[in-house]
Amino acid sequence: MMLWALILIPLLTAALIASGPRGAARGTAMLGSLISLFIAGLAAFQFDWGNSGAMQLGGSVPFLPSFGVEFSLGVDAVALALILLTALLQPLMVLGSFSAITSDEKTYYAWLMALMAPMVGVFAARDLLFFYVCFELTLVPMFILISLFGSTNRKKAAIKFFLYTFTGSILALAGLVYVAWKASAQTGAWSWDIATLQMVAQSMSLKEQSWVMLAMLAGFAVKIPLFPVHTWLPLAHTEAPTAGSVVLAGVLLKLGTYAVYRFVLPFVPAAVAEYAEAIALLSIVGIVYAGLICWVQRDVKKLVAYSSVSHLGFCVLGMVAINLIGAQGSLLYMINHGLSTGALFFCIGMMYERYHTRSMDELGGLAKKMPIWAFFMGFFTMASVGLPGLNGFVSEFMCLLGTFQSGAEGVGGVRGPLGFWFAAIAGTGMIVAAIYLLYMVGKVVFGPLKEPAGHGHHDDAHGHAHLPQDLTGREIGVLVPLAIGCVVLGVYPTPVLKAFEAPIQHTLAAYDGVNFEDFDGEDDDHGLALVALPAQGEAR
Amino acid sequence: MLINLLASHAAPQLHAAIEGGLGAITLYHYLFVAMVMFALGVIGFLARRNLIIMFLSTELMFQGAGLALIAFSRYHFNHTGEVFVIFVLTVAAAEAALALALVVLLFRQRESLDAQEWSSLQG
Amino acid sequence: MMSLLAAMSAGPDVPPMIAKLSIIVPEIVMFVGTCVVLMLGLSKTSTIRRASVGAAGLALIIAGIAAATGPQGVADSLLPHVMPYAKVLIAAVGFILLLLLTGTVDREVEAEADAGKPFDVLRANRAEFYAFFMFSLTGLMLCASADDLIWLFLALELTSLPTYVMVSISTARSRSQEAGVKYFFLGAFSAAMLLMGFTFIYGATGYTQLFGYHSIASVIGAQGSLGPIATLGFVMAIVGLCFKIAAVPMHFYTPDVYQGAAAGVSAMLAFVPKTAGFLGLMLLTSAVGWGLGGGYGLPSELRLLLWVVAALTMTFGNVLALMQRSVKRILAYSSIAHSGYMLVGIIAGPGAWGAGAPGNGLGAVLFYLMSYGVMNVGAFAVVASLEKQSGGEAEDVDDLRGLCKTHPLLGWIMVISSVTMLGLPFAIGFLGKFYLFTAGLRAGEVALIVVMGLNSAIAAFYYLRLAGAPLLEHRDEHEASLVVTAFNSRKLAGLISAVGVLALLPFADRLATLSDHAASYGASSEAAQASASQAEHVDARSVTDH
Amino acid sequence: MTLLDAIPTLSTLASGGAEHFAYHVAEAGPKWMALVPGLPLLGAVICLAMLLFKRDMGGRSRVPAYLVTALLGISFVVTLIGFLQWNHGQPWVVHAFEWINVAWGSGAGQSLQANASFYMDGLSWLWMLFVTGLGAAICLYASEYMANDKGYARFFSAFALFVVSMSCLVMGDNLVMLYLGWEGVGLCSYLLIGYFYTKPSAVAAAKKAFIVNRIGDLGLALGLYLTFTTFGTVQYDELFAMVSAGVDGSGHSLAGTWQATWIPLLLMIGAFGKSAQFPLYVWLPDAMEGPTPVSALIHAATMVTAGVYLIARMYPLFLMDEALTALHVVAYVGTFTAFLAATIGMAQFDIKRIMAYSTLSQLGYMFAGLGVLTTNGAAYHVFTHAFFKATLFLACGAVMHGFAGQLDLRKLSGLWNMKGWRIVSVAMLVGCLNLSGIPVITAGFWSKDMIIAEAFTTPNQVIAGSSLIGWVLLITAGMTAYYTFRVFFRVFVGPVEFEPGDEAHGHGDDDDHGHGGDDHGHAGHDAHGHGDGHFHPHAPGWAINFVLAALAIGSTVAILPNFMGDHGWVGGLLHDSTAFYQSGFGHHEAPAGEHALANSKMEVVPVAAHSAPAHGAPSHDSAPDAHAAGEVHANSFLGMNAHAVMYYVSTLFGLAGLAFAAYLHGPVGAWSFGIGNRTKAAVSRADGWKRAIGPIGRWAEHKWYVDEFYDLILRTPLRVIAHIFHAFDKLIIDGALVDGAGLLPRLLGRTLRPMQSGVLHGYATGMAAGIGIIVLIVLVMTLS
Repeated sequence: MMLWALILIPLLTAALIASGPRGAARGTAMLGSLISLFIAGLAAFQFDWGNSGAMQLGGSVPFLPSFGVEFSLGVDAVALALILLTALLQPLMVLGSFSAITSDEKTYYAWLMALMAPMVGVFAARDLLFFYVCFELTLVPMFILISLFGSTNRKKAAIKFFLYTFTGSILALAGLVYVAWKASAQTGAWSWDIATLQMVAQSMSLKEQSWVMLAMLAGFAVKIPLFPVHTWLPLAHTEAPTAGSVVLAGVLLKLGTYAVYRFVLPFVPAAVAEYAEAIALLSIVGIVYAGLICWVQRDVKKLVAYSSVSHLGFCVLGMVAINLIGAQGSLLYMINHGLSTGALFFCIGMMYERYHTRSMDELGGLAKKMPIWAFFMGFFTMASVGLPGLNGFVSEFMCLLGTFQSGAEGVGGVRGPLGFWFAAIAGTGMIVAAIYLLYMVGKVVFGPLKEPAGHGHHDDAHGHAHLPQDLTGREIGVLVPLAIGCVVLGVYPTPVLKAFEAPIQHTLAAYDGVNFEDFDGEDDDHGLALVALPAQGEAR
Repeated sequence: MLINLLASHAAPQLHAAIEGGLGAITLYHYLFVAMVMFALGVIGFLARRNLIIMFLSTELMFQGAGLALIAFSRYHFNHTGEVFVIFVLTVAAAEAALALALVVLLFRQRESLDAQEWSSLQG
Repeated sequence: MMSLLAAMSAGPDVPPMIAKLSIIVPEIVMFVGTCVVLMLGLSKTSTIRRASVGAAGLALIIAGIAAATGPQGVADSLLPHVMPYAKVLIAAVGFILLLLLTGTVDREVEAEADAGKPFDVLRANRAEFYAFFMFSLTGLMLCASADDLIWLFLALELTSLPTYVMVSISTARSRSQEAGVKYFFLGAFSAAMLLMGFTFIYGATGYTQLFGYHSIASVIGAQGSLGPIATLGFVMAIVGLCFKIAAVPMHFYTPDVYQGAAAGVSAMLAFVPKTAGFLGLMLLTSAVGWGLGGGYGLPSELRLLLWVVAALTMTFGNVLALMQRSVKRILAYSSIAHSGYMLVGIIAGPGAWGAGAPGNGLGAVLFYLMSYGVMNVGAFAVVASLEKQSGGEAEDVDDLRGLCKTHPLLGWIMVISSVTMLGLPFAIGFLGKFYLFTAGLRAGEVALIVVMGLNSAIAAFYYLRLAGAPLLEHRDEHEASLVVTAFNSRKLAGLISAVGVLALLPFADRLATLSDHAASYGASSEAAQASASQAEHVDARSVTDH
Repeated sequence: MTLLDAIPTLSTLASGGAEHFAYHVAEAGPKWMALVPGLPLLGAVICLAMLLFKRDMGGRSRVPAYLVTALLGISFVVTLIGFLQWNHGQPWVVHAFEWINVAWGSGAGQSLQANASFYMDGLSWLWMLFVTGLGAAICLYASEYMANDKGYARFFSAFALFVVSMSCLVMGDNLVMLYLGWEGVGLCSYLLIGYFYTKPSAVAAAKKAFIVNRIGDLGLALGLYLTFTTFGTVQYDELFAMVSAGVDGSGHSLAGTWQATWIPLLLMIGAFGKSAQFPLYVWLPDAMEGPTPVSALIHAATMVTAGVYLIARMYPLFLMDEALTALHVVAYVGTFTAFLAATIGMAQFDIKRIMAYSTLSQLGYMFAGLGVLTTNGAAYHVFTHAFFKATLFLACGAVMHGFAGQLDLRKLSGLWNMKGWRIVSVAMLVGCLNLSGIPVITAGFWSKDMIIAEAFTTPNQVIAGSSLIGWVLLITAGMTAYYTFRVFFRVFVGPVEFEPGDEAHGHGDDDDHGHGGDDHGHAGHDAHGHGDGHFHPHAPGWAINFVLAALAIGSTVAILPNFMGDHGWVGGLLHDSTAFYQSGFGHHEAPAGEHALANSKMEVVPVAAHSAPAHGAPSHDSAPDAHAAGEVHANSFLGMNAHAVMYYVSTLFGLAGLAFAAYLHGPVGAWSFGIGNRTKAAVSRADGWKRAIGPIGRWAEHKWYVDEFYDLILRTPLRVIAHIFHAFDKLIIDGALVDGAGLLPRLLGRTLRPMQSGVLHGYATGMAAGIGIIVLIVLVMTLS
């Protein structure tokens, strides 16, 4: 019920905004998003955390019974955590847009609210097609937000964003439908229930699994984005309005990693085991490559955008390590990256509202003018760098440890495809991250004060934003929850980690029969012995 | 050339027909004529620029098909093909009426029946 | 239902001829309606003349009801249930098209008549126009009823011939005549091809009857293969039908004709001949059956032919649409592309008897025809409703800019229509594509599905332009604003289309089930059934075979 | 716990030879130990809150300073109380809360537990005592020093946070906590070096420090990962239980495994980064851009010794390796760093930089000490160094504070004789004496000796070339005395003469700096000498003087621990810690008091060469046979017992250096023992010498161009690669591939478009051709 409410309330709010008066738009959006947050909190309250691996709070409505399609919802701890992240970011995005959006507010807030519904849908879906539909539907509001409220190059960015991800996800659909067809051939009836399909998919031959994995990755890797299919992201980030960038970094990219976690890992274990090294290699290349590119950016926002590519490389790396620590780190990374990078985009947006530029050539030493802003910027940068005590560290640490452990014939019975060198090379990403993020902070926050020419009289130059020098209470209010999140998850991640344990164990159970050493490439066209899956918990 | 191909390699019953003999004129001959008519129609349609000639070429194609229908009808010893031909003739007549009306309309506009004149819509 | 079917076709007291007639009741209604329209249009009284549209609409409604309540199947057909579905669909879409076609012709004549001049019957052609429209739809319904090559040929010609006239007279501009001449001549050329194909089929089998005890299907079934002559016949027939559905290599006329004709007529061209072509294709391929080709589908020659044609058609349509500025040309090319998608369903075939919707390719085609018929009208309705102040249609994409602000209704119709055709999830267009996806994969056509997916992505680009121009862009200040035509029924048609694509969603499952049922294959022929189920066993080719 | 149960407790000592760490099961310590990091954390948060909510009165409120000082003081007291309550020999484990805790099974090693827990043994106590104690003292100093800086609250917030991080580093009961503190101190170092954030050089230095440290951190992280995969745990008590038993997490022997070699090597890289050892030392001199209290506490006394702490803490792991590969590297690198830094230090003019290089050099000593197997010497040197180097830095800071940021030893002279500068001068003298290792009266002498002597004692077969290490260290000791007293002679004695510095050098917010603000305008041109300028140096106030005095006394008092207990107080603490290692080559790390006694016992002790690491493991019996020598002899210094003679030898070197300094830089008069001749601040005999040695002096002054070299081989290529990647991303991936793929349909469309010529015949031909091709293909297929 509550999951339905989380999908419907944003839509309802969007409709209300669209039909209401212009002045009420942001208030309505705020109210709607707060209600959503409340309901998400309520859902978290109702969720049985002791049984976090089971799908809970579910419910389904038949949609295409003849196709076996249901609108079926349910969350385990992982999905719920990501929904909570979404619900947390939503009011902040609304709040953060108050001064940035001064024209056409109805359209803006309506689409911003409408965006939330499919995002929640993706995380809550237990039906493959419903998942896919929500996955695609996130494109529309984002496309509109970028093309209407973006900066100069917005059209191109929006089109590229849409087409790139759309193309990928159609291929992913082909892969998913293939699995569904396989299932229908086995069971005699079409079903899109993820748990059912998972079992069938695992029994496919390695060759089939590989193709299905390729198709799925074609869709999901673009969304993540994994090197080399990442180039839409910097463009979209740079052109999107602040809230758009925040939601893009905060949630939309997570759709990709979540999909990898939910579909690629448990559906095609043999193929993942076979190609984990290749995927890991791409991730690592992305980590270092994108990191170095960050270092030569002139546009702050683009820098942070590329840093997302680098960061999510860690996320994928942890996932293909195929062990608990790596997966834990990876899932935690999703949330952490949403908090810290989302917050960085907020900070950059606030700076942009004041100076109307994001060029590092024109800005410098803003700490002198905006100390509070500088504090938050520095804080979130450090969270992003992966400083222990803040959230980024725990996840990055665990991703790398998982990667390392994956190939080590160490204690604890952990096997996996990766190993020392993967961790070591990916670890250089830590250094690179420090290089580019400190480079940014050193340029923009610290150093001698530098403001764009003609900035002095900004009140008459830019009629709309009469913003004080430093952050307003509202802006601080946007950043503080994120900062608290960063600290809490950095200092006390245990509850989250504990909650993720059971769902990850479910997922990794698919690998119980996989012999990582055997997959050398030539000998095996054999299907995996169908591993008895732990029963997915029933919805209640 | 299609016809030759067909004739030399075609289905067994055609061979049977040829060898069994329907007299001097076999199905093959009828079909050959029909194909020639059809091919001439195609060639005429492609080669000529006068709209009326082009239309007549399509008529030739129709009639080629008609001839083949009758030949097959005879070969199969049923009347279906012949019935078909009657309908085809009707359709051809309707098309002719339409074509003539169209040609008149066009001639009024451009004083020419050159098909190349009509190429403003493109891309 | 089966008992009804039995009663209608083989009841002892009903003479066979009458039983046959009972299945073409909708066509008869249409024909009667056509005659009435013809006569009403010649009246001196303007009210009565106007009533001709009403009469046409009434005829469509009655025909639709007759189709819905009439016999639900024909015993000796391999596609026994296709008729009611197709005819109701034709009547429904026809009705929307009728709304869209109002005011297409005779505007000067009527204006003069209103101004007090005497009505000049010779110059008026409204009656003919609607009558031709009705004839065309009658032909289309006859295609659905066809069980014989002769019947099919005549029905196809009856569908096509009136449209040649409609294109030519749809506007007074020479572009319409150019469109007409291209359409007619190439149409005649392709009709000759079709006829030649039918001739060869007849020559190879000795029958023109498609299904039944003595029929093409039974001969092919008995032979177990097509043989060269029949193959040639089917190839030529299919190629001839490609003209109707605007598929490569017979697609060339499409953009020119769509652009030259009035928008309403273009909308009609996008639906009527296409439906006729697909019904014809379904009948022909059903006669061949999906059990011959190496055991898993159409005979390899036909499968290859359709495969290549499908891939080329969608690709050509989409890449050429990318280059266009004219909305009508974009829609024309997109119409080509949609034909390509639907061919996937034909290739996939019906699947196992009673296997259910997702695997039934023919059902997917019918479903897609339905969704395309509904969503396509919207886009054309917007173009039909707008005129430039200087006269002429506002057909450039740039003319649509800011439409959601200036003319919200039309703007949103355009947006919804484009987004639906784009195949964005939950729109009916997505479900159509999804149905084709599942059916195609069921048949193992993975590569074709991938081609189709990539094409959908290419298509997204121009649909985004169509949707983005009204929604996201602004009209320049100095540009002259557009005028909305006086014909509110055109807007109504657009509205029905836009609302339809949304309103059909809750019924999507019912519609899919209906489509599946309508396309259920091989009900009467034990042999065909057996071959079809045999096909189902082996058509589960894995992806590795490609 | 299952892990511990699985491991038999083995006897910790082999029959003969080296003693090393004995594993003791930890007992639960009192929870209030969490106050040690907790209180400074509270302080940091309060300061931060004041900053954010603008309650620091525009930076003029003194509350942050006193608050943090008080909290650090309490923290110190808590540490002290804890220490006094601590039962020697048994470590405390204080569990605060769960931090990272995941498990994928219940078997051995099937969980990752890294809790916020503290592990207190002798090593931790030692470090914590001087971290909190010095922290409190320096904080007090800073309360005056940093007064009138706008970022007062910011400074103390970061300062307190530093103590928190350092506490986590030292007290953490697992490697992840150590890593937390490790990076935490790195952050604080970054924040504090970059404290004057408007100054580009400070920002650059801060960045450099952080990034260079990160390189080390990667090593540490990998070492941690390898430790985890090898032992299945990162918690000290479990880890050391296994190491002392000589087994890894699955019970296999560690002997000869690659992990035994690589874990220490990787950890060592981390230690090199944090403790600024070659080649990762380049950040430390630049770090002097930070305020002086920061340099004193972080970049001299505490943080930079974290590397020493790490190696000492992990000493059992370092000893796992039979060949002691990592310890070799540690010894060589430490020695080289000591020497290299001394050469650079001799050629610098900025007194704070000289102190920075001396820190590097002394850190080198500590590492060399660790490398030559005297953890005791290293730790004791850390302890004494913390005091005297803090004293030196704070004295330098007082000078800098008083002379508007002047640090050039050529522009200052005769502070001893200036009013109000006596305490500073005395403190400086005490510091210099300590650093130079002037015998008997300085703690630095005793601690440094321990290392040098051990270098000569440790057999070459165990640490190859240990004698060479000893010689280099000796020479370096002489150089140290030289450059130390070079500073003292030039700045503190001689004629009173000064030139104020550029205020901004010390205090970035020049507009906010109250002192000397009015003088600043003239400072540039007329402030030669004390008489004619408008510049009035202000002598330090009570807080600075008090702290300096206390530290100077502390540095001297630090001699005492050397004479407490068997191995000195520090040795005693180490004995109860994982760092404990005493070679069988001679028990002569012993304090001087026992030295003569020990000396008499000096004899050849047979020890299997391999035995150092793996005594506990009984499976190694066969190993000695592998070594033909079979026995290893303790080394000696020129045939004499190193521990006995080293006092005299190093005294000789130290005094030689001092005398040389006096000769080159000493002023006329008693202060240079009658050999100096300097009469002006700027000129000394050394200038002539510098000319004599030609370019070498210039190279040394330019730090051997190492920074430039790094720029050339690392930064520049990396930057070029980054640009190439950027271009590649833009042009190839996005341009050619993505946009190209996007263009493909358009290109296809453009190619196909001419077919839509609008000409009827063209269409007809197209159709006919299409049909022809299709029919042909089908016919060929059918007939073939």
